Amino acid sequence: MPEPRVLIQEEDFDIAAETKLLTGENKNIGAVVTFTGLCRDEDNRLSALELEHYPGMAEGEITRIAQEAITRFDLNGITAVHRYGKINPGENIVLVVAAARHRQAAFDGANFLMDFLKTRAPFWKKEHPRDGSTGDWVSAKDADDDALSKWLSE
Amino acid sequence: MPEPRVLIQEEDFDIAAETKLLTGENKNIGAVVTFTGLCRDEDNRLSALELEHYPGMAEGEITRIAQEAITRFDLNGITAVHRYGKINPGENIVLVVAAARHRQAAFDGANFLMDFLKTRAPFWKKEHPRDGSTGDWVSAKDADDDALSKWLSE
Amino acid sequence: MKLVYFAWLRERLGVNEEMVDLPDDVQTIADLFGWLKQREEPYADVFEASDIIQVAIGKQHVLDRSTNIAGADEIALFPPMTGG
Amino acid sequence: MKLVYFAWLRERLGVNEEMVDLPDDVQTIADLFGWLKQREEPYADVFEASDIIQVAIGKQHVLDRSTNIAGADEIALFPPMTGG
Repeated sequence: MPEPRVLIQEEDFDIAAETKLLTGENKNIGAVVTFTGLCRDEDNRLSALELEHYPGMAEGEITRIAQEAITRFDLNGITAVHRYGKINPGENIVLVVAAARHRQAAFDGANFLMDFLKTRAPFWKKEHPRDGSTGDWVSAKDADDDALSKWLSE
Repeated sequence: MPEPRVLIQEEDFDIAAETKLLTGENKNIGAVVTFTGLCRDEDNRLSALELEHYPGMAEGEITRIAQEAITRFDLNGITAVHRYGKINPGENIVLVVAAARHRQAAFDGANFLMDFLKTRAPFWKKEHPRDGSTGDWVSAKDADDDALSKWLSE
Repeated sequence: MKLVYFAWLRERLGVNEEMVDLPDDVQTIADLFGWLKQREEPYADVFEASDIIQVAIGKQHVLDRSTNIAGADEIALFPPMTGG
Repeated sequence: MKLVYFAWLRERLGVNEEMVDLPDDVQTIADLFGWLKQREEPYADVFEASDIIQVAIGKQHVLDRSTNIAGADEIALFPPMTGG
């Protein structure tokens, strides 16, 4: 069974390079889905997001969930890259790349991993408002718990 | 409302360039999903796929479905590129890029467009077997009709 | 009226497209299939299983076989699509 | 035992991590929260609403508050995660 590639890093990632690394010369891959999460400025309200993480636990949790995605959707491979540190609007935060023989498995694999990342990966986001005020920590959303539950009930 | 970008072409596409073109400088995009469909060699059985299409109708149908995806999922934008001609195993066939504020809309937009492309875009695939025999035309799959019906019943 | 064919229809008929003069009583898609079926081989053979053959009128996919084809410039006939 | 804090817990407590000697009767996660709550401010205040605070033992997320913490080297306390 393929091993997931999981990177927790401060620097940006290269989607094309990660995709190439994942698919390689495998000619039985029929579908590749990439998900890129970007920092929004929330209608010009934010100057940046600060991402804090729990080193070690972040790699461990994401790897465990990525392995589950491979098994569950019979993926040819999956990659997850999650950035930490200060990230400006328009910049990348997270990347998931899933490869499979058929399209729905690739979509589901990437979607599943993203839903778990939202509520199970030990990252926390703090807003830096443009007006210079002290920003708040982003609250967890009920919608994200709901998104997770769709995979748990299956 | 954003207009979809739809390309029907013989040459390959550049996922990174298409993504950049779609997102541009829009800092309210939080999620980008790309789907790439590739030619499989079916465990080394095929030397190529030949894709025939109906010019004019292909652009028209894909544009219409892409517009529906934008409306239905409130996308910031969507791009579809579909190749025709002879395509070798490992090469790209189709690309969909969907951008949205939130992740599920981007996933759903790309998934919706792909499900429609499978059964509503006027393309036909002929197999070129490695053993030099005359290949068959790929049959439409019931599974693809089923995939479509999930969007129609909602 | 121009008829255009794709994929295995094109191959088995041996034509990409052709101009046809339809009799006055060919009014609908169903009538068109009836007319094609009574033509010489390979038409009769190819259009025997006409229920799986798809139709586009003016590059728009049309499912309803009672659709009127009068005035259409171009009608395309093809197997179920396998895009993506 | 090492306690580590993240996000607004870290900010409000003013510490990233600390070594603590727990009394013998602190056996479970629930006990740990009870003990933290009775410490001087800002602990009492921060851990008042302890039901939303999440726990990892040895970098594994643990939901069951009756889980035994004996022998743990590192326990992390943090708000609900907002990854992705």
